[in-house]
Amino acid sequence: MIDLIISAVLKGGMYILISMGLSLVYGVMKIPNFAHGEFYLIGAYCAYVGLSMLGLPGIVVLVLAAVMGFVFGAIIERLTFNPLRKRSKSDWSLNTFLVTAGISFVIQNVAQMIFGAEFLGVEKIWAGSLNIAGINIPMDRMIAFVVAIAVVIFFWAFLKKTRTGNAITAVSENEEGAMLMGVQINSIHTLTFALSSMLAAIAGAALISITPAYPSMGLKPLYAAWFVVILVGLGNLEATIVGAFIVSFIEVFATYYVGAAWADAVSLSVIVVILLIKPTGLFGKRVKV
Amino acid sequence: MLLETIDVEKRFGGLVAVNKVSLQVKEGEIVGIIGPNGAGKTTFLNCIAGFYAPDSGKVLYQGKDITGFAQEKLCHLGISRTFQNVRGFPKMTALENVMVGCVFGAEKPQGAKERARELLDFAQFPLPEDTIVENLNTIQLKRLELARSLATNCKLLLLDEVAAGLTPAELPDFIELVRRIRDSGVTIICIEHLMRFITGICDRVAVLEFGTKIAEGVPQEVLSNEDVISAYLGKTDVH
Amino acid sequence: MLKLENVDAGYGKLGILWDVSLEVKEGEFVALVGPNGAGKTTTLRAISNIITPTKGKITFDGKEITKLSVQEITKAGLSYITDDGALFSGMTVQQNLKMGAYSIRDKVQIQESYERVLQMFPRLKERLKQNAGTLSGGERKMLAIARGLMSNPKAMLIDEPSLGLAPNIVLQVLETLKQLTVNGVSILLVEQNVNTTLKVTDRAYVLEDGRVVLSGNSAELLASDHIQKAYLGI
Amino acid sequence: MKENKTSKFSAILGKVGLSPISLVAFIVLGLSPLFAGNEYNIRLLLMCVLYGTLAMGFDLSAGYIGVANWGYAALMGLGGYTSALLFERAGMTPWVGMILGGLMATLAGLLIGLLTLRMDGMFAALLAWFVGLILMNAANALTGLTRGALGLQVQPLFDTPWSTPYFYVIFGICVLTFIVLRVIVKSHLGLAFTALGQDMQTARTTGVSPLKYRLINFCISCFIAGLCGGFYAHYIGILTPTLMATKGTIQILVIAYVGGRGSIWGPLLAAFITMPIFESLNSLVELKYIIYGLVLILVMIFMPNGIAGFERPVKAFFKKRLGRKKEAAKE
Amino acid sequence: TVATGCGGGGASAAGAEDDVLKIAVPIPLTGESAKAGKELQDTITMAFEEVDNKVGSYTIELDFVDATSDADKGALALEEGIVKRGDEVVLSSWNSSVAVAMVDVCNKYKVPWYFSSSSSSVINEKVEGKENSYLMSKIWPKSESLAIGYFALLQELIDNGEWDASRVKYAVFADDTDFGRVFGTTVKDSMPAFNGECVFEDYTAINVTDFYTSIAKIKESGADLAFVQLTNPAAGAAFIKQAKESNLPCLQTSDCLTEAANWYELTGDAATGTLVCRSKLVNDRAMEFAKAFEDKYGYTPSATTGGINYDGAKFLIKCIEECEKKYEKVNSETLYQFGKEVLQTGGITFDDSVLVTSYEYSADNGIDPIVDEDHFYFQVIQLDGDKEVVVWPEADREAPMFVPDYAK
Ligand SMILES: Nc1ncnc2c1ncn2[C@@H]1O[C@H](COP(=O)(O)OP(=O)(O)OP(=O)(O)O)[C@@H](O)[C@H]1O
Ligand SMILES: Nc1ncnc2c1ncn2[C@@H]1O[C@H](COP(=O)(O)OP(=O)(O)OP(=O)(O)O)[C@@H](O)[C@H]1O
Ligand SMILES: [Mg+2]
Ligand SMILES: [Mg+2]
Repeated sequence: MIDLIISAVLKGGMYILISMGLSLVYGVMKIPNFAHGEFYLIGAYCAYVGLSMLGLPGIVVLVLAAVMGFVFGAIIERLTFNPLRKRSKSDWSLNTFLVTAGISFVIQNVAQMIFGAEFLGVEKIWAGSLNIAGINIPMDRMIAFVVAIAVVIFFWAFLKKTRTGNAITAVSENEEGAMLMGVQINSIHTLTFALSSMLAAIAGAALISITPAYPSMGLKPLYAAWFVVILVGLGNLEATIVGAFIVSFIEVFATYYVGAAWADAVSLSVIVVILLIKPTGLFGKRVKV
Repeated sequence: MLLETIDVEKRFGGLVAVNKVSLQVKEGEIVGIIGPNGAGKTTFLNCIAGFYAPDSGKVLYQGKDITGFAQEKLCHLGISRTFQNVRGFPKMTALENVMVGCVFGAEKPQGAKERARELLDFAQFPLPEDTIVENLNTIQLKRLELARSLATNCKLLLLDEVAAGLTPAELPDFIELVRRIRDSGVTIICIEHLMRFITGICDRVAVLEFGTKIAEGVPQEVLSNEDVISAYLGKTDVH
Repeated sequence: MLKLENVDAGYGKLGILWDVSLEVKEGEFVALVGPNGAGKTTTLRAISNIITPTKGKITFDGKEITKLSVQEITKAGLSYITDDGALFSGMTVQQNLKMGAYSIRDKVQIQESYERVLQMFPRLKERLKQNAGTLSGGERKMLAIARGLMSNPKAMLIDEPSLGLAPNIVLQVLETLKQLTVNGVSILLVEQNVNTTLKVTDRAYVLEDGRVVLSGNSAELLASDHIQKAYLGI
Repeated sequence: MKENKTSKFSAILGKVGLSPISLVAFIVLGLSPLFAGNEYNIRLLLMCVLYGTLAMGFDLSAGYIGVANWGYAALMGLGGYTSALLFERAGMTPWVGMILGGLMATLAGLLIGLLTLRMDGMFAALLAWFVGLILMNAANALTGLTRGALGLQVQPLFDTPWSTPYFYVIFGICVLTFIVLRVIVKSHLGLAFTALGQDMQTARTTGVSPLKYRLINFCISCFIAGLCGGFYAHYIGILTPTLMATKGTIQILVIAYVGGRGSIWGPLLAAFITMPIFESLNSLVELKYIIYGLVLILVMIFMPNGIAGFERPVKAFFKKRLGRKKEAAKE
Repeated sequence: TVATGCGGGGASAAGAEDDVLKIAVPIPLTGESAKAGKELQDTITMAFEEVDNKVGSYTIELDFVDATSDADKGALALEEGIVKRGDEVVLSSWNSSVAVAMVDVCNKYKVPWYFSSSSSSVINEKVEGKENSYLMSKIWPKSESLAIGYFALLQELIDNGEWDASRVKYAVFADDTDFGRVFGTTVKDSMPAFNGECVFEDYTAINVTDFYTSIAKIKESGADLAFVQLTNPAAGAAFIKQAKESNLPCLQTSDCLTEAANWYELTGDAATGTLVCRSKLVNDRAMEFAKAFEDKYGYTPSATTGGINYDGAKFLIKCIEECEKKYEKVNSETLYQFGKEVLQTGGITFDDSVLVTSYEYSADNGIDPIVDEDHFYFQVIQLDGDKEVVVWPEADREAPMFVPDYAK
């Protein structure tokens, strides 16, 4: 039992990292990002190149992946959503969804062109393992978890405590209002998307020893992130932390008690049932008329 | 008695937004609700209109308990409302907006178009019927919203600050419109901060402060009530 | 302080404003009145460049701002309080106020304005931790005005501040604004409440169908035939 | 006099949801196998009609009540499996099986509708996706029934391997779908759908029950998915759960969006434009998907209203021209 | 009818260009199986380049058709090749469900299909017992027949006293794919011979890489043997590493692992002791192939993707030569006849294989090659450090199998 719990907690840490970015981009920019998994992919390829080809130390690789995720995110935002926003804002969520689907196609297939359809991974980043309550936890997973939590705390403090962080939240609430307060909307959008990509890329890099890099690797984390985000309510950032753990626990226990073959169906059904009882998501807000 | 609320209460966390408010509305009346900002007027209206379920108390309509009914059901029973910040179906034409009310509110699909046209006329909607609603200004939207509400064949109409934003010159016209609506057999409860509107049209007013009803009666009397003046009107009447 | 010269503006191909010229001098309290749909809001939007004028020139504080972005105009010291408030519904009252001072970096100054606006609207003080989206209509209006004041603007554009406010508050708000102008802030006020507005402001413009049809001293305008008939219904 | 006649004709056509242009288009399409040149082209046309029909069904939800049903491919698969299993287990003829497949998908639609009735569009879309994933997982895991990933052999509809008879079946389905959907969206039902899609809150206070109309909408839309799924199964001859994967939905969604939401005809037309172009890029391999992705991005940025977005300007243009001509004639 | 009038391009156009033979190769060049597709493309290209794309008096033109992983897309793409480019024979393939849809296309145009490498039994069901099927043969037998090595090996271990005959609790854990499901059934069909008791059976979605929970469950079940079959090497490697971390005390199999050329990079020593039922490229002929391939394309071919399809291509070349000798003409028609009369009756065999002893078909065995130690079999390999050691069959054995400490 204790090993299951540890397993779920470790998994939950990663889910926070991935779903936080997704939730942020939806909350601030109202973009249902279908390409979020592709930034996870970028992180993983960076880690592979850094560790395996350049022989860089683990921590440098994580930073490298974060930077690459950020830069790619920023460039993509500037090239796609920025012009789209200038041209038309009607049906925004639906239109941007398709744009992200396009981005996903492009990144996946470019990755395949460059790296081939190989599975590129490393055995481990950090040697050794930790023994907690009689359970062996390899260093990699432990560090990945610690990194996830640290990044999330940092990110959290950034959003809540800094001027720019507040501006991001403000833009998500009312763009015109934020503009009138002197917030550079475009930069905030770019920053938001870049940060979100960065979080996903860090996750991808931190997990390279568990999931090797390959072109269609983004799908699984994308799904997981969406489950979390929907469960807690769209664009509700605080709650993604709780949601990530709920989803990881549901998954682990569904796999344990029902079996891997039915794991998806069971965990999704549980989420659906929760949503039935609380249609706006666990922590969804209702705005006044 | 068309509508009766008995000790309706609504809390948000620790805040009691509506505190045991009882109100009786007779058929054909226009009842005004006034009170300082944040007194709980909108919340009270929301409790009647089914947007919130009251935490305690009852809402009776035509003697029937309708507490916590869904909005669409209340609409079919004949209760219609407008929103404090005006809403509509932005991508549809004005006529279609009203037709939705005819077809689904009144459940009379036949001749919906003709009836919708009549109502647009009745509400003196000033633009062509095929105008897309997105670009209307406030007063046009308000007229449209009234037409849509009427299209549902309502017996009770809840108005949340419909006259806000009108110039004093535009007001008489609007008051006239509301009066005509009443004359067509619709009972009205309205929230308003414009005293000219309240005195000009209401048969009775109720005053809320901090969620509690502090006065009720014919407008002239209530408005000269000392408590009401100090809590709400201030020294000079600005309107 | 603020000057519009022959400005045309509209939405897409649809023209709304035609050849609008007006001026607000330093410390002046100027009203812009007109019937519904005349283009008052559009004028304010054009000044703050939320919509870009198709013709004409706007200067503020001696600089041309016609081509500046919304943010730059705000930073230059022009604060625009929209009719719907443009509040951050999911943020608390306190956070909203803090965002109002976004363009100011001086912590002390922010704290000062913060205390000042709370004193102005005690109601908000009671609601500091409540989400703006759940405020009542009037409370929202107060928050919008308070937030607009947080940036210590040189000039303010205010759209229908009295809308939805209780009568006693209306007067209080207008008096507060008057006080601000005395302290040197220029205000361009859009109001439906013509009677009261013209009583407190210095000068006024009357906008009809997107054109300025009358302008002058407020007291004189209030007495004019046109205003009496068309706006006061007397 | 003559003008009168033509307008009367248009009016009758309008009653069945057709316009002169769409009538001609359908006649041309119906005759197309005669001059398609080769079997491959017929097959390609058939796929266009199939996906065009699916895209129309998708558009009924996405374009009107604002719920992009992300589980659409899964519902298509559900229809396919139902029909295939009914034949295998109960000997039910595929002709009836296809319709029962449609009804099965309708049932699933009912469930999704019930689940999502009070939620806004995005939420409902995602919940539909979840239901789709559950269905796909079930198809995978219920090996005793569906044979899971192994794949289920399906009885073909006709004895012949040639595509033409199949083409006419799906063509019939397509025309019927088009007519029914056009009639629906022009009717009061369409009004309710649009109202719900634009502002659910106002719609409710105006008496539109989200429950009832979302259910109706979902049921119709899902029926089309199920029916097409049944056809697909009996045409291709094999079913695997991968048919139900999200990428299938995206394919339909892309066609529907490129066509333009809320028009019905746009998505149908888009199938005939996008699919052949995409097929012709087959030899480019990965590059094909990169191009695909880029095109998708560009289309959404530069014509976010899709093909149907051109309707208004084009109509306005012709109106102007006609008006001018008439004036000239008068003078 | 209209349909036949405008169709049939493939078969009838054949006579026109006598000296060119176009071969359609429907493989997944995009999508999830693109990696396999790429390797198939390279090996097949290489096989034909080795004969300068000339067989007998024919110039060969290869037409690689992107079958992706979708039945409808694959069938449409193949049809395009046959109708528009006049492909006269089909070689190879990948996903079984796509192959099923493509069989109909071949039948329709009477284009024979040689050496499909779709393994699962749906494809056998589709054609066997049907007259006039144009799927002539598969290069992969049904995967049911392939796991024989494991059981032979287990028997051997028991006989040698290296394995306690009472330790027969086993777990089955595989992908929820055709491959995985068939594998599970095979194990469950074979283990009763050892009085085996299945204590755990589960199937997982294909892109999962977190197996801690399932491993915990296997551990609790008390299994001695874990039959694992995860097609995605990412998953296979993840399982091995996680099993090691969790100290799973089982002898494990993992069929996918050597498909990833860099498996040691992925798993490190964690895989030591694991058994893999896949042939390795061991003999001289195979080494020669592997070397040539690596020189040309810069990566190591995997035995059962590249190697086996290289064999298929070579065998096809042999068939075309023989066909020309026998019928003087090579086209869809003669190749079909050749397949029916010669190939399927065992009239031709191929033993220049890089992988197996020989490919031979027989009327009894349908379209599958004959599986036994003289014909087609997969070796069992045991991983040891970064080495792959053949431990079965005896004839190829490089070293005896060892039972790793953790499984004792
Ligand atoms: N969802 C909510 N959560 C918390 N507090 C709320 C919520 N809705 C309303 N309130 C509070 O309840 C009080 C009553 O609000 P209500 O909107 O009913 O006032 P009102 O009388 O309509 O005022 P106004 O005239 O300004 O519109 C207000 O102080 C408001 O802040
Ligand atoms: N976003 C928009 N797109 C197109 N037209 C608009 C838009 N916003 C406003 N209009 C139109 O511009 C005209 C002027 O509107 P504006 O809001 O400036 O009037 P106003 O004088 O502020 O009126 P009110 O007193 O109702 O606020 C109106 O006819 C309105 O319909
Ligand atoms: Mg209110
Ligand atoms: Mg305005």
